[in-house]
Amino acid sequence: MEVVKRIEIMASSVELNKILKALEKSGVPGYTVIRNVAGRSVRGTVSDDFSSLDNVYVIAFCSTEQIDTVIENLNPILNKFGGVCFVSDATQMNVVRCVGS
Amino acid sequence: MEVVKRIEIMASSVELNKILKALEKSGVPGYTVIRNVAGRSVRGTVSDDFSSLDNVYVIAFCSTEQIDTVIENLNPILNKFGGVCFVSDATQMNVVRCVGS
Amino acid sequence: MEVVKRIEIMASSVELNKILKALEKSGVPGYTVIRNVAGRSVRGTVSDDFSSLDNVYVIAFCSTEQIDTVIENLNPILNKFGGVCFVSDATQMNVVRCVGS
Amino acid sequence: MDVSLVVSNLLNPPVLFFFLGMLAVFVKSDLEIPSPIPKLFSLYLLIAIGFRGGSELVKSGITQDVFLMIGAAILMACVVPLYTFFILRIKLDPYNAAAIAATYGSISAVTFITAGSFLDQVGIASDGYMVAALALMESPAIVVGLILVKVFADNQDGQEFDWGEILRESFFNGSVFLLVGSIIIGILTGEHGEEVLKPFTQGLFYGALTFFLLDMGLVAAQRIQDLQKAGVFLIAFAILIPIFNAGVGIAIAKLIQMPQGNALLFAVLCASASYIAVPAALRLTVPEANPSLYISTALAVTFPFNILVGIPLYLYGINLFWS
Amino acid sequence: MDVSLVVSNLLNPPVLFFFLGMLAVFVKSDLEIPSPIPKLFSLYLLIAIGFRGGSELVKSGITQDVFLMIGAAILMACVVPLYTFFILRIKLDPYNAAAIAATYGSISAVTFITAGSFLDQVGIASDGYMVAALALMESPAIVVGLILVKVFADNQDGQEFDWGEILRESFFNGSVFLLVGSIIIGILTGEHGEEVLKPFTQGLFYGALTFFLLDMGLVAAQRIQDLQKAGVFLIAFAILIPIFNAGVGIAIAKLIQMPQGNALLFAVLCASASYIAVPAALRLTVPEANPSLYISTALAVTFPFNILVGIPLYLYGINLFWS
Amino acid sequence: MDVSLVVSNLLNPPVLFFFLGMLAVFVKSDLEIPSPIPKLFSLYLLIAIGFRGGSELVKSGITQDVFLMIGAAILMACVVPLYTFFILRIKLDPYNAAAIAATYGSISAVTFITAGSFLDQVGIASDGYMVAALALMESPAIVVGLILVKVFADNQDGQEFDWGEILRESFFNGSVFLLVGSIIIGILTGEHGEEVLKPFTQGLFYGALTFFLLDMGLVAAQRIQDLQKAGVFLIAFAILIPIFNAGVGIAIAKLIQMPQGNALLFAVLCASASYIAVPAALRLTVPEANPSLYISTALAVTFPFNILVGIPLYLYGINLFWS
Ligand SMILES: Nc1ncnc2c1ncn2[C@@H]1O[C@H](COP(=O)(O)O)[C@@H](O)[C@H]1O
Ligand SMILES: Nc1ncnc2c1ncn2[C@@H]1O[C@H](COP(=O)(O)O)[C@@H](O)[C@H]1O
Ligand SMILES: Nc1ncnc2c1ncn2[C@@H]1O[C@H](COP(=O)(O)O)[C@@H](O)[C@H]1O
Ligand code: NA
Ligand code: NA
Ligand code: NA
Repeated sequence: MEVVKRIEIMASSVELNKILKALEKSGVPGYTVIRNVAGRSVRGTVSDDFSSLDNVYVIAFCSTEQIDTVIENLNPILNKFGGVCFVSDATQMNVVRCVGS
Repeated sequence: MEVVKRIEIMASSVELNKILKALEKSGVPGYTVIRNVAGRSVRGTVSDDFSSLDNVYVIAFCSTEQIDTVIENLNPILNKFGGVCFVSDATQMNVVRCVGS
Repeated sequence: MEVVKRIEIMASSVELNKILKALEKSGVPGYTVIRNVAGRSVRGTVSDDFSSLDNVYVIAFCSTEQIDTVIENLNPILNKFGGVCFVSDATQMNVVRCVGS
Repeated sequence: MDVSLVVSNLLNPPVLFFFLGMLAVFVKSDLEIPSPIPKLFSLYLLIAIGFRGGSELVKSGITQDVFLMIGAAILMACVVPLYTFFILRIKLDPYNAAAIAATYGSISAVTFITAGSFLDQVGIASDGYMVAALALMESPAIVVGLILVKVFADNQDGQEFDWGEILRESFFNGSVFLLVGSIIIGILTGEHGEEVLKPFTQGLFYGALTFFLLDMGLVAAQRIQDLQKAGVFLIAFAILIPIFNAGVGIAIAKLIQMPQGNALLFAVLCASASYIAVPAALRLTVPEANPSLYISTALAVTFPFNILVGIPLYLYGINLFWS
Repeated sequence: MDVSLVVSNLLNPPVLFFFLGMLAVFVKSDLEIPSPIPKLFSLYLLIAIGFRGGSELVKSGITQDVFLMIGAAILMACVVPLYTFFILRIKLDPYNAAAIAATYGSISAVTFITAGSFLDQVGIASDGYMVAALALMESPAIVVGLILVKVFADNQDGQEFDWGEILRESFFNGSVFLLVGSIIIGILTGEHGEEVLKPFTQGLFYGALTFFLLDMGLVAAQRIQDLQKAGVFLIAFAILIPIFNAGVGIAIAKLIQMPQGNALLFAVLCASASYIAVPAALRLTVPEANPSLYISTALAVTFPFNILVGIPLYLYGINLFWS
Repeated sequence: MDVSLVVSNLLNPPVLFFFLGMLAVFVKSDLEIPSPIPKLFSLYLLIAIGFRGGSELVKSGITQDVFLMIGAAILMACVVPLYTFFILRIKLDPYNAAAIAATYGSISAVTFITAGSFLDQVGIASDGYMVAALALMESPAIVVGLILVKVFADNQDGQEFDWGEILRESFFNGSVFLLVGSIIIGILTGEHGEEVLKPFTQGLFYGALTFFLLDMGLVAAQRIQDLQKAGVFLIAFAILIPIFNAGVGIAIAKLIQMPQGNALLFAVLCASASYIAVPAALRLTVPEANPSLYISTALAVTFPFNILVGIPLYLYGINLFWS
């Protein structure tokens, strides 16, 4: 069981590409994207009516060393286009995959 | 990086409005809603077949001071209509938004 | 407020049945399933195009004692078919349900 | 009972697709119709049936027959939950009894539509205005059920119902609202509107029904495992009460001299139970009742029973009486 | 103004379903059309309208009339955001002014389609090639809006626009791309293609429009609460500017001698504002502007206004001028 | 090769929409068809093609021609994975070789349907019962592929296959189950059923195919980047093997004297590879194989190749032989 960091990002779906690029640039080993989420912040409700304007919820687990780079890369995007990012602690189950790669 | 609390609620979608009202009343700065989730508790499977009866998954990050109020407001709803609520620790990335507000 | 463990699993949707069986065998008190999530790991993007090959995201909260059994039961599945599993800490809100059971 | 009726009913594509859906679950196929596709078809069916009903109400006008039919519909919607409640109290607590009673007092639009397609198949006419009965019978049972809870359950926590919310859940829930709205739009736009929407509301009708019943088969079969919790009493209830309700409905239909096609539709409304709108309302208003009881009886027993056996059976009974 | 025009417009099933959707929100019904069902119908409408437009462009050929119409369309798409920008600057900062100006310079395909169905209803012909104007007027306003931002906003952080991204967002966004693509495919496959897809692109057309407008009613009504933030100035803007733009459009249409049906469609394009493609592009390119301002004015005020009042009003004006 | 055949194929709206989808990805448009809309159309196509096939099987009866065709179909479904396996072993390990072999032994329903629409376009008749071949050729290749794994891969962890699960995945997977079920329902309900569902299963057919191919274009183009991993060998395989398989299919079709239309459909079944059902089954049964190899070759190379070049090419070949 390895100690890792859990990054959660909620943002408008129009930012998704930029966010994923930032994550990849930071070298995170993977991410999961949930689309079509609705949300509200102090800045107003984003209803899930028009798919082009709804929110996405991105989860990425990365090593504790990577977390600063990730935040550095995400910061300008969230600052400019909105969205929030939270970090918490987790441990990763060790998996020795036999699956095709 | 600010220390915050992460609240997760899983409940039947018919309760969503009541849950969101409770969150807003408690002053949480935002929340994210994922609809159409399936789930199972000791009380039985809720399949995702009829949209009026499936589950929702609500995530809200709030300050450590707010957490007691949130739980107080959620308690009667979850007690009456079912659903579960979990709390954990997280830190929030500081965002200085330029986006339109 | 009871201390619990939060288990998160991201995997291909074809594994869902096996994963849920493993969770139930381990005696977890419940779980929540989010379908149609997209994701990427070092092993390649799984786009959400064909529903038979997209990912699922499973969340289960269980007691600290159960966690070892859960991991033991999940391990062979994730090793064989792919997918990742992360564990973190949380506390559960006490709910005394009056709902029909 | 006339075998040819059963066969006619069975050889209807939508009914066979219902079977196919059930079979898929039994043989553990991974066939699934992901949400919200079923929702699309259920919205479609409500719009199409309501709109056509409205167009035909314009043609027929509000005659005495229509009035009698409406009276009969409201009567049955209020009376059925009352007597079923007392039958259910034999074995169940007041909350579950009231919830199930409300479910059976209300109706299933898809059962009604399937009965309509069966009438088409066997060549018996029915009046489009019967859709008004469909719309009127969905809601009252919810209110009656809640009154039963209020009167017969000892209100431990002394809470009051929020009647505003209850009436909104009953009369403005999505299906009732869309159905009534479509009927009114059908009335307002009349012949021209019918013309314009014909390929949509009529051309696609059986296709959408087919798709929806395929999904219903999947869902009903998945619910069958819940029936263990229901027990023998409830399963017997879920088969016998529809027959009884249909019988009462047929007697009333005979009394007010409905033509045979309308009588079948009315009997089917009385016999069917709600598995969408009413359960959603009950989740909020009677949370003490167990949803798996009222959903699984309505969906996994009564619905298939009506689709497969009930509809031809009720027509057989009507043919006996009317001839 | 001719009352019968308003009535004709209202008794159109799609328009009534728009009302029904709004009403559902006002009475707090839980009616909803879960995503991505509305997306299905919006994709369908773009394909159907584009494909039919293409087929008819083949039949008519690229005549002088078509050329004049195209010129008028591009002119209005560029000029409208310019003058609306300066009107909006009275009360708003340059970012929000440019964003709203871009929204009103662009168009709403569904308003266009509803106007087409209104023309059908009142029996006035229009040319299929008008769909080319629809396609051409969607994008230029985005680019004009961004140039306005560049010129009039003091660029605090000295950032440069990524023009590659902007042009891609403007001209290759999903709706423009699908519409233009469908037009081209309609042209290429000609009569045979039209024949093959007829039951799909024509039979279902009004049904899909009905469904989509039902959803638009729900969405527009939900947006109404955002209007508080917009204030009286913006609400007045969202009603008066469409009338003014339609007036300019009608004058140009008269000048280049468009037939009445085409003139109405052109006026409606000028009067309508984009609430899908342009807002999505603006979120990325002018993040400083507040989306709830430009979306809610376009969606909760201008769209219903055009659907309910604007379309018959503009036709009334055209009838005056042309006779 | 006859240019007019290629042109006829290209000027088919569904094929052009496939192109349009690919183009959208290449120009980085944000056009997307969100799930589960593509699933809706794929379910629809399976129901429609199966149901029509069943109706026509009733009309034609189970003649000797049908028997021969069925034999040929099963033969090819079993033989193709065998010889492709050994070709693939030149470069690949047994797991990947067996998985890809299974993919190419099975079929693509949409390629089959597109070939049918091409035959319509060029005015060549084909028999509805060919859909039986479609149904029969989907599953056997999966089983053959697994036997190849069992025989040729050194089973390091000594695990046994769960044959129950494998047969269920092969023969009861969603697409096979729905297709076979629809064929049977088509047979059972015969002419009356066909009548009732006609506007649905026939009217909408090309529209649904158009929508689905648009999505396939998007998906196939997205998969193209995966081809780097596949390498030149696999890309060449994904173009040459379909031609070879089609050739074998044509030879057999000539041998058993199929009419030209049927021969094309049979050749296309032989030439096509599965990208939905088989990959889903392989993910569970041969997890050692890399999905991006077998999906991307089938979807990003073979599927577009067949749709654009293969279908007219195979018909050209058939025309040569048959005349
Ligand atoms: N405190 C929060 N907890 C959970 N989700 C949030 C929170 N704040 C914002 N969000 C999500 O992030 C989205 C964008 O936030 P914003 O950019 O602040 O409008 C919102 O629509 C919510 O879905
Ligand atoms: N231990 C758990 N872990 C994750 N999700 C849960 C858990 N318990 C309950 N849930 C979710 O909460 C929903 C409602 O729970 P309940 O009210 O207990 O039936 C379930 O359907 C699950 O989706
Ligand atoms: N580090 C990670 N953070 C979040 N999600 C991940 C991570 N790694 C893998 N995943 C998810 O797990 C899925 C399967 O992973 P894999 O089996 O490694 O391909 C991916 O498609 C992602 O959705
Ligand atoms: Na009833
Ligand atoms: Na405009
Ligand atoms: Na093949």
